[in-house]
Amino acid sequence: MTHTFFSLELAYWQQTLIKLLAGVAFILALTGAVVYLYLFKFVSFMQSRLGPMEAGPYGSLQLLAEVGKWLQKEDIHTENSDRLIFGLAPAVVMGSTFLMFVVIPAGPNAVIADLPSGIYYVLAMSSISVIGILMAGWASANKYALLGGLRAAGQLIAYELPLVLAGLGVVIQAGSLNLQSIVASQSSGEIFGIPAIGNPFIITQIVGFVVFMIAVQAELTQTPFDMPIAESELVAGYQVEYTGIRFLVYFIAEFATAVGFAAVASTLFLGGWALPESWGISDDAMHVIGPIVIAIKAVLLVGVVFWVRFSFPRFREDQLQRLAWKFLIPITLINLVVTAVLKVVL
Amino acid sequence: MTAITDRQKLQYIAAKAADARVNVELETEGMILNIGPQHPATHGTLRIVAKLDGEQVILAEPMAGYMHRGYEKLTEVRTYAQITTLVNRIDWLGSFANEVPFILAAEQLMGVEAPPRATWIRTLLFEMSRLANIILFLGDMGVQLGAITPVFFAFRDREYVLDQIEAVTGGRFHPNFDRIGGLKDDLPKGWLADTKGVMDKVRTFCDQIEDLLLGSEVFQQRTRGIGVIPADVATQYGLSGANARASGIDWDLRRDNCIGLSYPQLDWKVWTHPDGDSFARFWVRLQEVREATKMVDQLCDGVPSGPIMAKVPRIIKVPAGEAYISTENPLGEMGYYIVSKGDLTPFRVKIRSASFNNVSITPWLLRGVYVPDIITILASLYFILGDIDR
Amino acid sequence: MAPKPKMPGVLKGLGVTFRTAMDTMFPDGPLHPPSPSKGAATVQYPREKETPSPRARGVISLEEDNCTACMLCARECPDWCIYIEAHKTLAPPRRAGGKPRQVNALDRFDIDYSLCMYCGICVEVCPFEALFWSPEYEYSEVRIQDLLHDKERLGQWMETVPDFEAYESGSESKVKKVPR
Amino acid sequence: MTDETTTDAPAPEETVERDERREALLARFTDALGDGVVESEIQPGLDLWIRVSTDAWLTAAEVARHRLGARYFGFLSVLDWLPSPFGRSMDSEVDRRLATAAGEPPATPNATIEHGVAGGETRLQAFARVARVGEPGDYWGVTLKADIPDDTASIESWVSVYAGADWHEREAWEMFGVTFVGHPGLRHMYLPGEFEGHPMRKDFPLLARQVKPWPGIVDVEPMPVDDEPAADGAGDEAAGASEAEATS
Repeated sequence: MTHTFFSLELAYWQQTLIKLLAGVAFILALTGAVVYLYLFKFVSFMQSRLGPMEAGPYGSLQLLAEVGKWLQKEDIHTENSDRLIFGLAPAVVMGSTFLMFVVIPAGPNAVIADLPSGIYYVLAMSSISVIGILMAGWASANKYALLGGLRAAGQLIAYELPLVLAGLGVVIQAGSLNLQSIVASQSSGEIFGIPAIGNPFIITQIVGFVVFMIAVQAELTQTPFDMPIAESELVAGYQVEYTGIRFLVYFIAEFATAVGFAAVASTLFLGGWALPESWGISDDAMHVIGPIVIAIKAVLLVGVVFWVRFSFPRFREDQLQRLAWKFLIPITLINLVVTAVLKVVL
Repeated sequence: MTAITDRQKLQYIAAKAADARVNVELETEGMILNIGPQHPATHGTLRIVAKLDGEQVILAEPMAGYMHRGYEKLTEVRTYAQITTLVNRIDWLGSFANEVPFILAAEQLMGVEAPPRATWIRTLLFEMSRLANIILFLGDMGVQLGAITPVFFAFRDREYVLDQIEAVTGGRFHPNFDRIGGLKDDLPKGWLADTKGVMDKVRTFCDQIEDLLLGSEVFQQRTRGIGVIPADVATQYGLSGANARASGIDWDLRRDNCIGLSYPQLDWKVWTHPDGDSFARFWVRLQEVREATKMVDQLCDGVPSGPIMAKVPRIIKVPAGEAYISTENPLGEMGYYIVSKGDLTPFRVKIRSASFNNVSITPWLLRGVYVPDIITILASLYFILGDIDR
Repeated sequence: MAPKPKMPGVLKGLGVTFRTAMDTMFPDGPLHPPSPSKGAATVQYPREKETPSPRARGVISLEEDNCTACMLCARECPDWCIYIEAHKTLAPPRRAGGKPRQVNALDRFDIDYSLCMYCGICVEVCPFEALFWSPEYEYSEVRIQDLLHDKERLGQWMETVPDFEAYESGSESKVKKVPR
Repeated sequence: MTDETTTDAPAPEETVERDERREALLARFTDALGDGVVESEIQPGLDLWIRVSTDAWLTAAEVARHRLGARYFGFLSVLDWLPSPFGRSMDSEVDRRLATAAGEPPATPNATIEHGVAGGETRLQAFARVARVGEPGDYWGVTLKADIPDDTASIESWVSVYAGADWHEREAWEMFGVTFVGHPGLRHMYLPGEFEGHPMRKDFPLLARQVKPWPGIVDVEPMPVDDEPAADGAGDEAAGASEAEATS
């Protein structure tokens, strides 16, 4: 179906190309903003210091400076490392990050591919990064990296389950896997007849939301779950041997995944790009406001992730496994049962 | 302060037994992991050779010696004034506290008595260097466990204490301010009032650390029941300071054997904890910092007037004899055994440093712990490399 | 034993970091505009500089005409980093018609700051008050040989030596004077 | 002051200051060890030294720990009583050449061994400090000494009584060459594996000062042309200071 886009006749592949480029630009811009806002500024204020102030006004070009620094760094392969896998690992991790954004909607039709099984696809894509991390840990022929990689494997797989189960609660309540319909059902619903703020699933699925955020914290290997990159033990975990552009890819992947998960969380629990219908904002206005709304919600959620990251020590790996299997999964299962029963009853 | 329940202990042993069984079936052969000498968790250059079975430590052996400067050999060719500069580089965080026992031992040999004002200010600076040392530990324990923010709070508030020490002695880290018979100089005008202001800042810091670390469940998960040292083993290895008090040993040299300092005239409390685990060591040190701020407040109020230096000849020849004086340094008991033969330079100085004994327990303590617990236990023992290697 | 996250402990930690962030961003209360540079505890070094305390041991300065080349500082220095060479000359007599005095004139007085450990024994042991501490600290060099300050350089530091400050009440030591 | 004060006749000081606590302690040691206690010294109100015979060294530890309750292990090390052959205050080779050039008599090292408190016969002596901790108000510490025979240079190891002595004995073995019989594994504590020699022995030179002339010795040259007797040496007024060569 040809689609008129500013009255331009565009073939299907041209549309997807534009959407892809717009998507990548949107992700990188959002990631850059998040890194500057939180990793450089908000964290420094939490530690009563100013953060980078030299590059650009108030250190705004610091990320540019760091990217430039990493690009011109030498790309070192350790002596007996497995060159091919060592080189490919960052690509796999980066791939899983960008594949996640394919299905996240940022406007009525601003989604790269509106798959019917939207949320199932997103959670599947996010678990590919485990393979990348394992490849990095094994291939860099370094004891610390091996330990880091194995810890990451154990942790990420353990926290896939709560992530999926928490998302499932939303699916039951929205009645569909497709992200657009989840967004629609949140903006059109109302709570006890008051349509003022629509029906964001964060209210009814509060347990799911908290477990989802904890699982996201673990998926991003952030403190208190940053055993794979435990600075005080494994120095830099599986990233120990990476320098130059490969380390840059890891850096971008890490923060892009943070933005990705935050966008998914805001779509599932905070109503995604839509504002409640009762506010009566016309549909074509949403084409423009949509991306801004989801950007704000994602940035806020990433803020929570960083706030938690810089306030807690880290769990030992057997403790975080116990937390996942014995605590988070039972809670999400109970949540599912309750949601299902309520869904049927109401 | 709930002691570790027996159920927790049984659970810990059961978990260990289960892991051991699994390993036996898998016959996974161990891996030697070198932690250090360049490693963020060791305060300086300590290398730990750990034989691992999976994530569990079978045997961990610290290798010291990367920072060995041969102090005891050097002191045999240095005059007493030069040794004072050498000696405050052993425990470089609480550096004034190193000079005090050495000078007290020399004064005991010479039969010289420092005037009351000098003794009082010596105690005041002793407690200030304790603050400078242990505040950094409170922050550092957090960073060893992964929380990055406490260490920034620690460095921020420790700067105020160091500024006060610099205002008096001229050196932030290496004051070189203690002399046989008294102190090199007197307090500058307005110093006491500023110090009381700094003490309030340190108290707010303690409250922040208590909320941020001590209260957080993640911290308690990582430290309760980890690295338990029973009182008997602690005394056998000669653990001293907060490490001993955390295992329930009610012993503090400032109260039990106070020579040449003015602690008996202050009212303060010795804090102990029954558990003997990493959490207890952190908790005892946190209370000790609060206690030190109260002591400094009392010290600031009652400074006696009088001379700062007793009558001492310019070229000091300590009469022949032997003396051993040890004081309650921030890291533990630090003592100097001076043997003098009436020369300009001592004949032999045995430096008993706290961290040497505190770390000598690690081979016994680190058997069968997980890799992250090595870092927790080492952080909670709180040693300084210069103290181990001398 | 599943870890029961008792909320208060965990949330109190978050509260502390958030409050610190707010204190840094809005040092003088939420109503006023945010000014983090005032709230932060750090100093932007090249532009703003912290003044060290007057007693800080930054660099040693030499009052040349007080020095009689008695070598005491060179002997007492633990690091052996003071090099002195002097020769004897006849100085004019104090009182008219008196015998010319025999005095040591300094040829060379170098302190090697790459070896010096700033212990202050030389300043303390000098019987003629020729050496003084100055809190200056910005004299780092590209080449390590330039850290060997000669007589003129040490003389230049003399103006940066602050006057000795008064003592706390109750002290009996008298305030020394810096020969200007 | 190496006066031999034995317990029954305290040294005839004017004020006979008696330190009952330490004397009671000493009495318990002597009746526990019998003739093991060779010599002892009490500094009233300050400290207590006890020298035991070489073979009573381990039993002294057991007595101190189990019988007298001194559960706290302070430290253990070795004293080398040989005066340093490098002169009284270790002036380096270079200085000695300059000193002889400048006409000063070279310092003659006296080779006689004088022991410190509580005497001794041999050159090397093991000394350790244990203390009783944990009971507020009843803290005491004692320094135990024992001679190490010159020929075998070995003594019993305390590891069986105080596990903490392990590292101390490894350091003493490495620094003084004293082998501790019964020690689980005497190996280097600080020095690299292939280091030979025992650095803390007095006859081991401190090389740091051999290579650099001591700036204090570089003196003021005499007046180029004059007849007065040039003030010798450093030409400084405190004769004591120059002779004392407050050294390296």
